[in-house]
Amino acid sequence: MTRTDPAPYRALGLTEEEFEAIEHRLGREPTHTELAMFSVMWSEHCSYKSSRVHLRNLPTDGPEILVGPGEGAGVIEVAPGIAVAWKIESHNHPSFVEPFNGAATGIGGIVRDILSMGARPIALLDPLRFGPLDDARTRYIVEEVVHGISAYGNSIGVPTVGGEAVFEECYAENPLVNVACLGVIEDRLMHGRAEGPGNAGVLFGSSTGRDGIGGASVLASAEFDETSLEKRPSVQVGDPFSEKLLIEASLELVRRGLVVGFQDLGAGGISCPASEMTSKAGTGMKVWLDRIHLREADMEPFEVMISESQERMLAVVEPDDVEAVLDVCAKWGLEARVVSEVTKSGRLEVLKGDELIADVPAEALAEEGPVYERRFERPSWIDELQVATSGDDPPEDLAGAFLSVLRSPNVSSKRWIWEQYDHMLFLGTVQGPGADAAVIRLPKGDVAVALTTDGNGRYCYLDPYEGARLAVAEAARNVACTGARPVAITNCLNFGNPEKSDVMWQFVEAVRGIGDACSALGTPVTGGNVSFYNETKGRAIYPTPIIGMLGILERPSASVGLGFRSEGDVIMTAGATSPDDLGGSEYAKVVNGVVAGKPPGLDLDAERALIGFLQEGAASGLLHSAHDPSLGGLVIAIAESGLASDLGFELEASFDHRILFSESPSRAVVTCAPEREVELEGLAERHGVPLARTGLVGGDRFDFGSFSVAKTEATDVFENALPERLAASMSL
Amino acid sequence: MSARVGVILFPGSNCELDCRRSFDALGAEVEMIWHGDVALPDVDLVVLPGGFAHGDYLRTGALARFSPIMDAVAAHAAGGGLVLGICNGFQILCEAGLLPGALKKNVGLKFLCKWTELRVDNADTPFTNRAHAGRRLRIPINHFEGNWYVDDETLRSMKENGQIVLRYTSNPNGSLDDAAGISNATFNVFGLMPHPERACDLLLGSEDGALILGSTLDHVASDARAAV
Amino acid sequence: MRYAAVVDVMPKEGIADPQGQTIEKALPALGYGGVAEIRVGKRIELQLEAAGPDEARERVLEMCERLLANPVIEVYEVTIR
Amino acid sequence: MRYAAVVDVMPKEGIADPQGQTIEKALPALGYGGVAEIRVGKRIELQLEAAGPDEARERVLEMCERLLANPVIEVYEVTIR
Ligand SMILES: Nc1ncnc2c1ncn2[C@@H]1O[C@H](COP(=O)(O)OP(=O)(O)O)[C@@H](O)[C@H]1O
Ligand SMILES: [Mg+2]
Repeated sequence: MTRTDPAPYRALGLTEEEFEAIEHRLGREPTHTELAMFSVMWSEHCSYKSSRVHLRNLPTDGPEILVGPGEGAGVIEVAPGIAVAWKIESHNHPSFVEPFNGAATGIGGIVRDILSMGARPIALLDPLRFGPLDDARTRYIVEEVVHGISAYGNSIGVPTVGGEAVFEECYAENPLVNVACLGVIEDRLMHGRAEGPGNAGVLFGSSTGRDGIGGASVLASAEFDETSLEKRPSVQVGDPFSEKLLIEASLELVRRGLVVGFQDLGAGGISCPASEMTSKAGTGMKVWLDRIHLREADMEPFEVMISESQERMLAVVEPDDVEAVLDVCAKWGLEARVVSEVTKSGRLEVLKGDELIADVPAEALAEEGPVYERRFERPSWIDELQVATSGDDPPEDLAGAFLSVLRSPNVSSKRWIWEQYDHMLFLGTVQGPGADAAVIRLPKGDVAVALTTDGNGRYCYLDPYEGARLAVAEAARNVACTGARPVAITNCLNFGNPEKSDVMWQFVEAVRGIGDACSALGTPVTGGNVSFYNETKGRAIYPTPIIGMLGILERPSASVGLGFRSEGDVIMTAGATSPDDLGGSEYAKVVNGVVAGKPPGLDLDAERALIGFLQEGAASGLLHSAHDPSLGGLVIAIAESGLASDLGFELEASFDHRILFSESPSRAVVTCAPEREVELEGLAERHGVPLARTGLVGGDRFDFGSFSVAKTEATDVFENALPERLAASMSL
Repeated sequence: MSARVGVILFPGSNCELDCRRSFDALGAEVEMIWHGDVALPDVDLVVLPGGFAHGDYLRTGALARFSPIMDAVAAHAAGGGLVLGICNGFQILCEAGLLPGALKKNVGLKFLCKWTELRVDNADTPFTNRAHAGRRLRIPINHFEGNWYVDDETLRSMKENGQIVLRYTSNPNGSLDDAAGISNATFNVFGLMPHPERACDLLLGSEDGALILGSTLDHVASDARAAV
Repeated sequence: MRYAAVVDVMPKEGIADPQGQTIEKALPALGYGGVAEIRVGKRIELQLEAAGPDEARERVLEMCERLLANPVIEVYEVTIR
Repeated sequence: MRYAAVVDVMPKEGIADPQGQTIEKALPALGYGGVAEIRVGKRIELQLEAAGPDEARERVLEMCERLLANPVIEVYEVTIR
């Protein structure tokens, strides 16, 4: 093979230098099987080659953190002896190609990550980004993604308790499907390590087919032309029933102490756990290909090694326990076979019959992937963008502007989505979708966690550093609105092509922003996921870091909701509103069609103060409701509090549009009983939070002082906006 | 003596722990039963919980009704024992022929997880005796196939007998006669799509489900008294 | 001998078919007028061992009765090849 | 003219069919041995107005592409009567 040939490594996504590095490491040319394994393990997705140098700077330590980044999921101790696993993943590209199965298998993947820690998955959140709904293909994608999440998540018995849905032009041909999952450690924390030479590797779950082989199929044909890519199905079909059995069988194995360690099979197929588990433990592994249970008879060895067939796990088991492990799998109706053995060699050896078809150092696959310090540069267009008008011109009429923003699918109710999700299983959903953060009472102990995902692509487009800080702050605030204490984050970084210096700059800035905000708020990063190459036809999405925040609420019964509680309660606004915070706002986009200027300014000290105020306000029982203004500003936040409990209100002063629609962070609309107003003022003062009396709950109108609408009209707009826009679409 | 409740665990069930927890809280003695067993332990009430037995593949309940335990469940019912099917459990009971009718896809062709309001139209059953006729209950649903159907003639006789025990006040799924919960002719087998076990705690939104679950326990207790 | 069987399971006449109705309602908006009476059912293909085609049909019919179809709401048809 | 059309939609070769596999695994326990390669798909029946059978087929094929089937993971066959 000469270098000028259409080389397979290129079609596999490896560069000339990477290929040479592999040759150098092995001291010979790699076999086809080895090349396939390297190509997946050294891919951006598995090796984090463009992001690693930057992610290193994130804060990862905290008193509650039991496991930080680097394992299947972060693990957080929420109360003595009670630990949870928390992680987010992306499944963007597969969800564009085949939205139903792409989204479904996205759920499957994150759930197995949680499971691999020995945790029972108990909650999902699904931050989603789509194009505008006036496009039929987009409506189809929305329907199918939501249906896929619903079909898979409901069936495996993991409730989906929150998420986001944002519609913006830049996602039209590049939707984002991120999924976060929470699990509770049931018996003991597991680590994905292949300890103990002589131990058996048991592969259990679904059979292995050609799923997800995609680009690597070039290896199967002599010529590497376009059509070879078509030959193999790369679409993965989810099987929620197998996943459910996998959950139950895995947890039974952990409970009975039958496994030394296990890891799920995701991207990279069996090559991934086989190399990662051994390299972490300093061991090696021999894999007998012929023992792997195949769905299709004529699979090539390399296909078996990198197949991404879903719903599979690899467990390392002591020889004496093998029988018991196989029995547990049989009881749950799962195929299980001993396919490998842990060795001392430090190598991953793959045998087909007696033939050694791959023999590589496990570390070379798992740890020694390339690390790139990609060039990044602040693009000049960002300066032009930031000085442009932010779109804060006044509206023709305020009531009309309010209704337009309320009708925007970014703001309007997402009930159409979340009613399709089981969000109540496990009797823990104290607050579910529709709340600022989901509040989930854990099955063990009387303690709850608050969970939210937040990210604002527009802010990050205007300023990735500020946008990322704003996302962390909003996530923390959403958690605090329920009364919980923000404790840790997981994050999913969705960006364009990192080989472009402006995209890389956005990435570097966003990571720096997340790090700074997390340090200031005391919420370390427990892990996450990077999704690059979110581009279609050379156009990148807005930089979209999604923050998954977890908070702890010691008394679930003290949780505070966003809905007003009783007529006569006093509405107060905590935090300061700046009339200059309309850059990148929903108002600027919806009313004036502008996305420009600078995003709202953020003071993290003010944010911390507000969080402290909200927590204490909830714990003391002073707060009857709390809700933070985000998209759409104060008007929308107050309206949402009324909509959530079907109560009207009357504001006591008139404000202009720049105050009403400003998206200043670090604010909350709160209510308390009229006789406790002074007490609440005292609390705010102690925390150094400005608090202004804003109005009263009651009546059948949403009366904003300068304008008013009937409660029924607002309800109609809020509830029907999304279903009406989707109504034109339809699928089987 | 407290009532003994057996909750059957099918592969793919997912509400079994919630059922256990809610019955536990009401003072019942709860036991899990594996679908592959052929005999029932000594229980007063058999519960078929919600979930997706066998993935709901082919049809909801189509494979589960062949589980080895189902013969024993049928025998238990034939002997007058109480059987409660919730959601997927209701679907399995219909497939097994222990309850009349079948459950089709919701008219909106969407999975629906939401709170519903139910009306008790027959309070004189082992599953509703803690309520009074006309009582409204707030209990959530969580299903794709809850659109109950039965032929006209059967429906007529069921209505006459009072076998349409619970009705939705606002039909969410197209179910015939707004039926949310139905009973067999002898009132010892009861199936409903809403999840009473999810409505036994005010912190989660309602305690009305305890009326349904609690009724079975009262019935068992009064049976026991009668037997003494 | 090995036979291939096709089982067509359709909703019973007279029983509302939510899937069919929903498609029917959606079609005009997509530019397909004049379409009516849409019914959505299942098609199951399988292979089985049997002594002859009659036995094969016999066995598949029995599987339909007990498992592949629900006689309360569905009808079925078996083709053996 | 009014035509009756039947559309058979099946999972593509090589694409996993969890439903078929699950049923296949369950069958022996139900007393049906010797059954293999079960695939579960959809059958859609409909009536439509068209000038002739070719036009009818044309239109149904187009509906399959856009609505009735998912060409990424399914194949379909149209019969006009
Ligand atoms: N895709 C989704 N899945 C589940 N819940 C969702 C989804 N999108 C939005 N929600 C829920 O709707 C509510 C409003 O969402 P959002 O406007 O993003 O809230 P916030 O502005 O407080 O971050 C939240 O409770 C959220 O969990
Ligand atoms: Mg919020």
